[in-house]
Amino acid sequence: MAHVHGAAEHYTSTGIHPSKLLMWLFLGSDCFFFGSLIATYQAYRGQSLTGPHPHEIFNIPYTSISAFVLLMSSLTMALAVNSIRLGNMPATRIWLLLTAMLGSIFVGGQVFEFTTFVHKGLTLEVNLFGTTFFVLTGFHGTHVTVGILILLSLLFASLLGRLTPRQALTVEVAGLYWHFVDIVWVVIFTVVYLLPY
Amino acid sequence: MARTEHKKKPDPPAEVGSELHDLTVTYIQVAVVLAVVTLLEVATYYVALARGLTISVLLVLSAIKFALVVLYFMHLKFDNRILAFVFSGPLLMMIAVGIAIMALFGTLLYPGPIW
Amino acid sequence: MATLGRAVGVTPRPSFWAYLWSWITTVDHKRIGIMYGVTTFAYLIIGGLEALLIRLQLSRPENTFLDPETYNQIFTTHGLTMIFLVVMGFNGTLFNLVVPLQIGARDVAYPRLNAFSYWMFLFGSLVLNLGWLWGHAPDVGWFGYAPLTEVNINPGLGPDFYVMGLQALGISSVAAGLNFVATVINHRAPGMSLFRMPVFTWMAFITSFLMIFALPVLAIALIEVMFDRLFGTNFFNPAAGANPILWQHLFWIFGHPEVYILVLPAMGVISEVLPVFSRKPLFGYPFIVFSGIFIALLSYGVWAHHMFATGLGPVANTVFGITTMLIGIPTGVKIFNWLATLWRGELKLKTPMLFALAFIAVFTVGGISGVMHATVPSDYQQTDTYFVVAHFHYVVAGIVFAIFAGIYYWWPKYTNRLLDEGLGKLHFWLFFLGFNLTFGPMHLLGLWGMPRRQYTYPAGLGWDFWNAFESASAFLMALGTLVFVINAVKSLRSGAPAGNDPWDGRTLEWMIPSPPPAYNFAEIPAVSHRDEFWARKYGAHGERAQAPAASRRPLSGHNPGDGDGYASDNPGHGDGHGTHIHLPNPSYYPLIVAFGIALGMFGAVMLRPVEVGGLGPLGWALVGLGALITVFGSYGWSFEPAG
Amino acid sequence: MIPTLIVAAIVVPSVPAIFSFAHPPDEAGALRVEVVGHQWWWEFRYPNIAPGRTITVANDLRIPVGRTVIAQLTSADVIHSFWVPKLSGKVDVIPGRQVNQIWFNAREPGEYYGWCAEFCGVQHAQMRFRVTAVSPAEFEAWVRARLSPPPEPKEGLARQGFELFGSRGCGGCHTIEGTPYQGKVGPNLTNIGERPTVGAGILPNDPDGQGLFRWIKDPQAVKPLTKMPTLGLSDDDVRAIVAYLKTLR
Repeated sequence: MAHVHGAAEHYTSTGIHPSKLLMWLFLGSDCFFFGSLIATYQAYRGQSLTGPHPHEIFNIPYTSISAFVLLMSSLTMALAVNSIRLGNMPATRIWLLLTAMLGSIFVGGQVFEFTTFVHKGLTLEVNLFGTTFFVLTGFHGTHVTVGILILLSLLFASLLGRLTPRQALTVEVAGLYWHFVDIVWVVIFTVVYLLPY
Repeated sequence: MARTEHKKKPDPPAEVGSELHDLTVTYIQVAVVLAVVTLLEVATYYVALARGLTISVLLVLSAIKFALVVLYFMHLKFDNRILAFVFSGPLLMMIAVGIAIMALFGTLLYPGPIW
Repeated sequence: MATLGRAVGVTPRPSFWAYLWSWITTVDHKRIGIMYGVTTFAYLIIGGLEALLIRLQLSRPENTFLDPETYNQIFTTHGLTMIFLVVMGFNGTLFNLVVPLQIGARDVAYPRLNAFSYWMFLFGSLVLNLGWLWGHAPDVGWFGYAPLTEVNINPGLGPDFYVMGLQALGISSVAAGLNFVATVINHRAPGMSLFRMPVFTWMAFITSFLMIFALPVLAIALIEVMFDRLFGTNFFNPAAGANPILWQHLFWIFGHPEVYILVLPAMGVISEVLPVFSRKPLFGYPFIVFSGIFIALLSYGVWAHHMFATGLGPVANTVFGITTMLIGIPTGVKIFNWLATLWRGELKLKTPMLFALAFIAVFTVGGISGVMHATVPSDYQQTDTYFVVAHFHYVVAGIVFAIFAGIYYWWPKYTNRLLDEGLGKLHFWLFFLGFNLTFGPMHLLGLWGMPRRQYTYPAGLGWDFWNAFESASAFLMALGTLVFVINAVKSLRSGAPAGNDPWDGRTLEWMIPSPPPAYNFAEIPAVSHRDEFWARKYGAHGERAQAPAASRRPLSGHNPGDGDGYASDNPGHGDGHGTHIHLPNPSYYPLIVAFGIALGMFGAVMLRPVEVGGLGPLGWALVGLGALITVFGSYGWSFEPAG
Repeated sequence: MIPTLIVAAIVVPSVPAIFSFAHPPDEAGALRVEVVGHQWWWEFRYPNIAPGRTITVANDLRIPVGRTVIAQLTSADVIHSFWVPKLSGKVDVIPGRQVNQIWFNAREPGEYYGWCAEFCGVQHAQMRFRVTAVSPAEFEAWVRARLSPPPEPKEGLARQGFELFGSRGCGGCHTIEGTPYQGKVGPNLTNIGERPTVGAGILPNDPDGQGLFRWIKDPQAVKPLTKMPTLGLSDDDVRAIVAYLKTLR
């Protein structure tokens, strides 16, 4: 239901466009979603009885690069929103494409990272760390993939000419979702990877 | 839940065509700051300071990144304050609940449950 | 359905299918509200029957009326049905039927999202109850404590239906919450500042916030159980060092805001009914609103009072004991304000008023018994006994009283028919007596140490008489509900015509004709007072109704005959002077997306191995199909012209 | 204002009470006991009651009067809750690493009713136990009796029962100290003869063995879906086993 359509402009008693309000509310509720996942991870931090422990598994340089990639995709997303507001459609399409590509690089990197972890013996079932880690990062990855789908459908819509500067708000709302997914990764990256065990 | 008490001045109308100023420069500056902070974070990871210090530095850095993205990229700084309440309210509440869970499970920065 | 539809002014179509299609694709908040109401009432009957079965099994010691497995399934589904499907269902009903009218809006902010919420609610309730067909309805208690839902302890399909059903209902509630917050923030009539809104809308507003922010925590807890059962993770697997108490924490972080989601709308109904029937403005409006906000904020800080006995240690117990006490204060403030509203009011004891007064009485008793086990030392004895069962039934049945008050109060607005007062009073007294005789003695049973959720109990402990007594009086409640059904059917067929304003109401919804036309307000009213309609009728400071009832035809709104109303649901040309109003197009995509998600959820249940009743790997086909339908529906939905 | 005052009046005295509940007054001289919750019966252990020796019993906790008893609570499967209404509040019995502690002190001798207070599955209703408080002297005698395992019957019905206990597979699940039967699945039956109840506190263990007979004959009828199967033994087989179990005192 995060799909927003360019609703016709109609009377609102506070002037905020309902789609933007809805997205911010949805992000607030997603805060609780990821908040409780991170709380579960924190509750079980360092309490795995057996199996590979975080310091044996993590490859910090690799993950910081993928974090950097996601951060930059936030930049390209912001530029996309900026250019559609200025009415420059070709630039918008380029930035949207770039954001989608950076996003898929991030997700691809995640999948690769997970396969190396599995080879190192960290699976979903092996211990508490594996369970909480994979579910947390897995759900974040799913959110990023849904974000990429939204971006591609926006791109597709603009190619069909159905996305005009008049619907700048739709891209901005999609941008809100994308930035939110990025800052969730900012928090996960710090809490899961960087904080000492 | 966060609620406003008084009526807001209406939000600036949709930007198309009205405030035609280009934010590219600010966005790039923000991105550069974000990149630098990320590098700092990874550096702190490698410089093994005292446990408490590392944790606080890392948390502060990630909070900076969080705030930067929310305020600038997500345009919250210039938008109606209702939106700010609607997002920051649950965020703070979740942080409080998260800290409570960690305290109850004893993993709040020191090992061993408190019960 | 048809009689209800005709009474609501829906002109019957030549073919039944076109008529049905108009209900399936409706995005009008009024018809969605009616569908919510009908579904919820069906589940009230089912939940009630389950309650009677439980009482029958407990009527005699060592009873073998139900075997333990069936008993566990029945008390679990009784809990789930009553909380998630009946009370939250009635919230959905009253929100849809009342909030847009009270704030002077044409419809909710997102009509199709509103339809999606209803269909997700319907399909979620089906997934939750499908267990009965597979022989394994959820049997882990309505809060399903952790290791009990682990796959090695409970291999049946019950917990899977529990997890997937609640996920779907969670999605429906979050969608409804988002929709109503956007509606209340953005679609208020001009001039209606936040402090001129009727209190029911305030409570709906706060409840929507609570719904949006509480349900994701439940979603996470359920995802963790699902992963534990389907993919062998060890979130709650003690062997891997996990602590099953984590489920209790996550569940009750959702759980307590959830019970305030249930009670706040009921408080809203009371704050609407009392002023109208004592012909006095609500006493202390800001107090009631702020105590509602305070309750909502604090509800996230009290969850561990359900867990005093799990050994959280004296520190945590004290903290949560105190916060639980604190949350009692705003409730106390509300009750004192209601009493002050009644003070020196010209009380007209019509049925809605009777139910409202019963709510105050019953809810206060429930509140006091609640405070009793907020003190930790006494909770060590009282938790998990019938005392707690008595406490929450007093509080929850208080809500049912408020719901019936809401039904009797708003029924004329939507059916242009008055519910018969005589039958109404019979229904009230039957229900009131039956309720108190059933749950009153339960306090005693609890204090005498009868543990909770036991399918039988030994004879000779002094409990036999009271259990039999309760079981008998439970039938009085059932009788009362039956009387209501008769009353409703009679009123639909031949009730006295109600007109626009049968109770001399105070809020906007009584200004428009009943049943309200598709476009609600011919022109959106400008609001300048808190009780706008009352101010228009008797002047801003008209405490009492000086002007005789006859001369108070405020608006030119004529009392339309049966013909007016929805006429056709297509946009552009409503009836009468609603010609220029633009109504959103009906759309079937909400139904498709809801069906897709529900099918995916059902597929996830079917992932369980074949010998347990699942389909094993074949389940992935269902999950994939569900996902495909959802994606197709979502794209259709977003690219559909908004009309 | 008024509700605030009421709440303050309630909260103030309750806080010190919470802390007083946490730790028993005479922690040093307390009798330490371990309680393990199983799905639908209770196991009680007296760890090193005598140097290097641990007594294991089931469904009947024997304690000396007037002496504080501290019980460490763990569970083998799901969350139960140890509750003896007359002695103390309830504390949950949690599987995994969290070991809860409860303490109580029986003032007068007698038999106290005990419940499982947290929903733990199909037979949660019939998972009861008894706490028998006896004078300290009797308790010492009971401990000494438990330390020496009951003699193996030589002849008569009890002997026949002893052999049937092995041949019918009862030994596979149950342990009787001093005999080859060391099954760990079901409760320890070493002192079954003197326990007040059978089947986790639901049937009276009367002198002439009616309760035992009914339980061994068809446990599924008494407690449907309990883990003990109905072996379909003939009446005299069951009578022999009952006779043997009666000798275990």
